Amino acid sequence: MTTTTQPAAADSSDGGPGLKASGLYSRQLPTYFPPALLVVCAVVVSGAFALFGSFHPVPAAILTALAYLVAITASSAAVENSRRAKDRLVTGIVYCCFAVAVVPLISLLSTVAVYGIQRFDLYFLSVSMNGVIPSMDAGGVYHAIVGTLVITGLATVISVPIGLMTAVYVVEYGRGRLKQAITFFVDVMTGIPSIVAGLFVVALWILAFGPGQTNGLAGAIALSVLMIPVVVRSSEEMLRLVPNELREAAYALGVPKWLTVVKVVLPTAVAGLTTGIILALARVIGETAPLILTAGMASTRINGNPLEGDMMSLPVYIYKAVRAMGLSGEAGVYAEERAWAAALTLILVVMLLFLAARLISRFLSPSKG
Amino acid sequence: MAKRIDVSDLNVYYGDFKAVEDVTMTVEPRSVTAFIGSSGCGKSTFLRTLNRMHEVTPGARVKGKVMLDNLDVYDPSVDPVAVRREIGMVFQRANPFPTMSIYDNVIAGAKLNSQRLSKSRADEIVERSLRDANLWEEVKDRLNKPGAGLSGGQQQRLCIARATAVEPAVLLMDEPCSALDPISTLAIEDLIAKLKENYTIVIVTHNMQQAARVSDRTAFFNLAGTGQPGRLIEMDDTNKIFTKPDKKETENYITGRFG
Amino acid sequence: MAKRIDVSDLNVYYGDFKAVEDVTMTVEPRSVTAFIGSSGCGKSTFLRTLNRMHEVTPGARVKGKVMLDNLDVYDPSVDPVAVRREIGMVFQRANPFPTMSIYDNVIAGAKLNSQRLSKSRADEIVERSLRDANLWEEVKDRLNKPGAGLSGGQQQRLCIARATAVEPAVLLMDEPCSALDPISTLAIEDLIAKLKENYTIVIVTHNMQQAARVSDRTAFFNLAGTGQPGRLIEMDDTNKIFTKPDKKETENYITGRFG
Amino acid sequence: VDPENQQAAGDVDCVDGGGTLDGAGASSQENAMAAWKASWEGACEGSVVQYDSVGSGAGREQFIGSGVTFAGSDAALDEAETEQATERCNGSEVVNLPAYISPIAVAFNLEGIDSLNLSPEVIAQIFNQEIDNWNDDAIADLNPEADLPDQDIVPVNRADESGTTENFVAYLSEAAGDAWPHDVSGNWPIEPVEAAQGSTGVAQAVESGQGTITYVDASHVGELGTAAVGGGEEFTEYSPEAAAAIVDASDPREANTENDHAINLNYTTDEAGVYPIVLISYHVACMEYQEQQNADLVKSFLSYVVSEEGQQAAADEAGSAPISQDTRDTLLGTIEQISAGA
Amino acid sequence: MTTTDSSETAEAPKGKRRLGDLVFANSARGAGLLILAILAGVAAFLIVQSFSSLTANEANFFTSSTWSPEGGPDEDVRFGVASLAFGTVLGAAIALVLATPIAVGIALFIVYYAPRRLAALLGYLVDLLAAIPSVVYGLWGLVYLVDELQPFYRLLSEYLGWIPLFAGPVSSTGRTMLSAGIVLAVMILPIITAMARDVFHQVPQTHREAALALGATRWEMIRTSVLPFGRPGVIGGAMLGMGRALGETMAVAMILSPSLVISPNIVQSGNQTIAAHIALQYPEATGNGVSALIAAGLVLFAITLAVNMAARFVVSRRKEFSE
Ligand SMILES: Nc1ncnc2c1ncn2[C@@H]1O[C@H](COP(=O)(O)OP(=O)(O)OP(=O)(O)O)[C@@H](O)[C@H]1O
Ligand SMILES: Nc1ncnc2c1ncn2[C@@H]1O[C@H](COP(=O)(O)OP(=O)(O)OP(=O)(O)O)[C@@H](O)[C@H]1O
Ligand SMILES: [Mg+2]
Ligand SMILES: [Mg+2]
Ligand SMILES: O=P([O-])([O-])[O-]
Repeated sequence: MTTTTQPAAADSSDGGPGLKASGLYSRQLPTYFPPALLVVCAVVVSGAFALFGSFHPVPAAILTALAYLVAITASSAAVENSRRAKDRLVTGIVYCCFAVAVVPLISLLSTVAVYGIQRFDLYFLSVSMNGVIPSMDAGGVYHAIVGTLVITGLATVISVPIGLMTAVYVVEYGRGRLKQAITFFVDVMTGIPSIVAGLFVVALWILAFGPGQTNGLAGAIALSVLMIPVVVRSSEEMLRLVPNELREAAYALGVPKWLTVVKVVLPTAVAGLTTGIILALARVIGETAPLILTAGMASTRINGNPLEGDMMSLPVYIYKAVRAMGLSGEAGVYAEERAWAAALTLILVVMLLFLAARLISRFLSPSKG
Repeated sequence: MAKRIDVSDLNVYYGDFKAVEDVTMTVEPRSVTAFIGSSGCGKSTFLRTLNRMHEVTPGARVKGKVMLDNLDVYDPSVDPVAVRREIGMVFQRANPFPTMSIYDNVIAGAKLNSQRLSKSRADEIVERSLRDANLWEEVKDRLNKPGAGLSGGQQQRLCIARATAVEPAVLLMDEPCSALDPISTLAIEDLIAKLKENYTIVIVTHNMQQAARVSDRTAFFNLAGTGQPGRLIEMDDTNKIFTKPDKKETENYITGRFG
Repeated sequence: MAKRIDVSDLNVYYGDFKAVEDVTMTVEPRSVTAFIGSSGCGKSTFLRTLNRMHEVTPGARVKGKVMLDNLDVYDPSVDPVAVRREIGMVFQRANPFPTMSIYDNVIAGAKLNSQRLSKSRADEIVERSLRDANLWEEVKDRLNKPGAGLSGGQQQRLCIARATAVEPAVLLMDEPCSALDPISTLAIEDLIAKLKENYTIVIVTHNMQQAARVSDRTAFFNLAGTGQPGRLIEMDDTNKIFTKPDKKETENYITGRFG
Repeated sequence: VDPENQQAAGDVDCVDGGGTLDGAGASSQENAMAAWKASWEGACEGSVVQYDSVGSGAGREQFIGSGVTFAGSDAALDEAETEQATERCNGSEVVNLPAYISPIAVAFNLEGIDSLNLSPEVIAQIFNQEIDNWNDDAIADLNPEADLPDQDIVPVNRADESGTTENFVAYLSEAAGDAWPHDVSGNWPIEPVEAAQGSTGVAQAVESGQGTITYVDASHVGELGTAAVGGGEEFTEYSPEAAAAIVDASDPREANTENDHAINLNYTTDEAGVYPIVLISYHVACMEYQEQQNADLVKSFLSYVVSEEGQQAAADEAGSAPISQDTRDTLLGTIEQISAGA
Repeated sequence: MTTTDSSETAEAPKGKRRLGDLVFANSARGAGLLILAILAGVAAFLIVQSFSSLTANEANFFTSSTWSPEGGPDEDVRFGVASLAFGTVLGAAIALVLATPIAVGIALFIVYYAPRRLAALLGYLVDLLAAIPSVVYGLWGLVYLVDELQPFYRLLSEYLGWIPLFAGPVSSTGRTMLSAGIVLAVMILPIITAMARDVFHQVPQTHREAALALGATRWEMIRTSVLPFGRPGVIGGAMLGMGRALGETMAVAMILSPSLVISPNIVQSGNQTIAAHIALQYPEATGNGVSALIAAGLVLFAITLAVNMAARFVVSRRKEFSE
């Protein structure tokens, strides 16, 4: 083994604290350097923009980020070494990704919160739109909350067993072509456009009950078509994570396969399964198009019966409000307020559902950790 | 309760690959039989065929006969689940059920099968099995804590307790000590010595000293060559194998200066 | 190229839990130092602090000093990346990069250090490292096959080759043979004997015989009690430790009839 | 608007015991329908009307398939549809009742300009992308007073198939002659410059763009500038009265049966004070229903819709033009006759 | 345990167990088959319903871009999906190109860069964002985003106009395919991020430590052990996201100023996606109109299928090396 290892060579070239370091002491940028550099970049870029008289936050931010990335890479390459420089560059990029993504997301959430809060109160949550005409400063979302809970609840009740059992089949039982076919077609099913799912159920309903028969159940079935593949996919991943050793441990105790699945595999995976179900729920709870087609958009009163007539849901409620938003005068203003407030309501409902799911999952896996 | 195992002309395949060839042997009841041999020669594979665990591996097949006393283990009318109840297994890596408490882990064999067990009977089984496994003293105060919170050696002993709680006739152990420190190893060896009073025990080990210490009979497996199936080279009383084996191959392996 | 390691008053914490207490020791260059001790006494933890790998574990902290020759490993201006390049590590479970071929696995570290590695130089490094690791003959015809396709022992040797390919000054090995059969173990012990001509080697093992066979010096760790931190009980020439250790504790541990 | 006012639904003929009346169709009526629904349901306890504003086409289809009891449609049922619907109506007559008239405004966003005079030809050329600058002579000649900017014209049209488009295009092809050589349908006939979904969408697009112009249901005009439309010297701003006037100036459709009141709009009328660009949305119903309850509910609801109160409520809410007394009388005459038969 | 005892335990419980296993295994298989049945149902529905318009169609369904499927007394039934298919793929491609790298970046940030608490919070936020209805995304895009983007498009066109994508003239309202693509990207970002985050979490500690022990920097560790391991999962997530982007209806319908042309220019209004087209046309469609829309739905379905197959192909090609 020679003394001229690569790191030593790299080090001596930048003339650091000498050979004694043999690559260990490398000159490093102080920890305050990156943030300071960022501030400098921001100031310089904004200054330049101001000079040319066209300051706009977005391009300024983009240029600042670019300038920062170039500067940090260059200074790191000069002071440290090329590998650190690359590391710093990637760190910068990762933070940028975060910023790039979080900014619109936060903007979205805060927009919803700020606009939504104007009409969001107990009254709004506790009344329906029954008897409310567009220009009235009245009405609320209660019926839509009920509808959303009933429809997505039904969809969950339909999809979770089917999806979970399919995942169990694929992971635990599946062999050969049928398994391949199912995994492949589940993938395909994830791509069914929501509107096509809606049209499909409408056709089904026309076959069964004649035209114009919209109700909550139809909506729930349309949502199930969208939800099932997501449940299957995520559950599949989670079941695969359960180590085989545990299955073998159960088999070795003379436990039949199905009990092994029910009592060992599923409980072990329960946290992951919950995440999957939450994602699936998230996928459908905001669906609009299929619900308009299947559950209708006429309902203004509270209807908790999924078999009986139109059922309003929060996304459709928002959609309707958005459509009325362009009305001149107060009607448009109220519609816009309702749209945002309902959006806020939906987000809060989702948050509560997520929380509940987490709690249930924690309850189901008591002795973990 | 201990039973004899008779294996005749057993061949094991993974798909088209023959992993073990023509093994014929008898495992005596109330004794410890050790399997030794180099890596990849099919010890684990062979061991798993004894309680039909190989069926869990996709593509694994068996040709030959395994008799448990008078019962043909591979008879189509025999339920593999019942076979595994009779022939328990302990794995190389401890695998307690992470979602269960220590108590539930021990009683898992009954519980997972939805057997109704009175509380007192269950308590009794748990205590006896844990005592057998030399773990009772260490865990009796935290039976309701998760099993995954134990140290490696404790987990391994917990798995042994779990296996003995269902009172199998035979206990198969695949390198149960390879991840353990000497003290835990010692505890498990003591346990094996004690268990053999009631069980038929088969143990796979890489540790020659261990084989010499714990086993009554030793089977030496080896590969016929790379890519070829493993075979049983020689099986005899442990003393004989470690002092004057019949085959040159065995002697070469045994007298390596390792341990 | 081999270097000395001086540890003084080292304490390691996981969050609030102190895992290792007050260790002071010197690891000599061009020699093999073995760490022995019961499970959970902090051998792995201590080993990982030597090349700052503990920093990877969230919550792990260190108090004390580690000198590599004249260099303070924990000096704020020292780059942990550079430290790890100087002090390589081999883990208990072989961990080749699953997405890379055997060749790429070996050259992975060297590639990081010098982006522009000529093909011939790379070939040279790969061959030398694999020969050092006693694996060349077995894999030279399938260097482009995935590393995960090798047997356990081969994978472990592949990882050793990968570690030596970057030519570190020190090589830390955490129970490198615990999953291996005697033949592979022998191969790795031979390898260690050979490597110590150029490297400083530290090896954690549960196998007393192995410690006795391969090491020049042995350090014995033990727990002060359950829930208490591990400590270095005694460190001395291997001969001395295994024949007449100073401490009663050491003797108790050594003379267990296990191995 | 004060909620209390809505209860002032005059004398509504309610159905004893109430019931649910299902309707579906044109989205143009959505807001008017909300007003009608609120008042009618308020006046008649136990009566419910469910109007799914799924679109005229879907509404007609559901009506034909017996999914709903009445439909709202921006176009009268054509021959084939009428034939199919007859079956659904117990073999009785199917009627189109023009009870919702809404002016279509030509709205634009030009700084400092609230109103412009535009002739049909100029409107056609603008939307045909032939006149592409606001200071074009053709516009300037019609508006000597206005200070027209040198700015590109961005015409915005509906991206969805719509009754508004159909009526607007029908107007252009009648009134603008050769300047608008395209077929009439609910889809915009040429490649758009800008397009948006729904009345709200186009209004929004016009508001957010510059130099934009569109045609939109008058209730969505908001702050935008609007065109006074006409030929020669006479230009008429849209207003409910001016819009309603065109219905009276038009002739019934030739294919109409006795009780059917579909209209052929006369866009080229010379009469003064007529705003010619309107959308007429029909209520489509049967003269005879199978069930008595349905017949009663339809009768009750539609009577309210065409009543003075009903029309005023729609005008307040959706900016529609109340129908004239003549029209009301005709329609009521028909609605009276709706009945149930075996 | 006596011999008789044992033969009893070997035989007796057999029937009972087999029943449990049989029921469970078959209901699992049944669920799988049900999925196939649903899918077959959807496919059959699409094919049957699109049949009448496709046979009446006088134009080439695949190459034409006109849309007058209802015909008339003296008018042919003519419609084709060329521009719609192009727009659909274009929109989803923009979304994917923008979202995937950023999602990987965020996932890396959450798993390897952010402080733990922040990371947990971010993970939760990301899940939450996956649930925001597309109408709200559409609303936000319409009310807020397009106005913000429009000046930026001007710059883009001014400086990068030589690229056909940005050639201009720039839409004066900002309601362009790029805007739609950006909103779609924001919509699918949470999905891809969630999947990527999960797989990155699962990269075995040993692989990461292997890289670090060789003296890899954080980025080098990610490059050598995290990204290769996570690749199939990220691709899977991207496909889920792509599926959603391809099928997204409301947001596109609200934001895009569509036209049925094939134009590579994404800062100009124009192009249209299949899903949005269906949403815009369906309410007023009758007869062949509906049938033609469903035929378009069939094409969308086929595109999704093709994309998924392509993804599987990419993932499986390197299977040999993925543990
Ligand atoms: N699931 C499997 N599919 C295909 N081949 C397998 C499988 N499991 C093991 N093998 C092969 O069968 C042979 C025997 O493997 P086995 O695990 O029985 O060896 P072993 O003697 O237990 O080795 P070790 O001492 O390393 O545990 C080996 O060549 C191995 O590669
Ligand atoms: N990541 C961690 N977080 C908290 N505690 C830890 C962590 N890793 C190890 N410990 C604790 O630190 C102590 C020392 O563990 P370590 O793994 O160093 O033991 P060891 O001597 O290597 O044991 P073995 O021989 O079983 O490998 C143990 O009590 C262990 O539970
Ligand atoms: Mg084995
Ligand atoms: Mg350790
Ligand atoms: O009322 P519209 O048909 O124009 O939406």
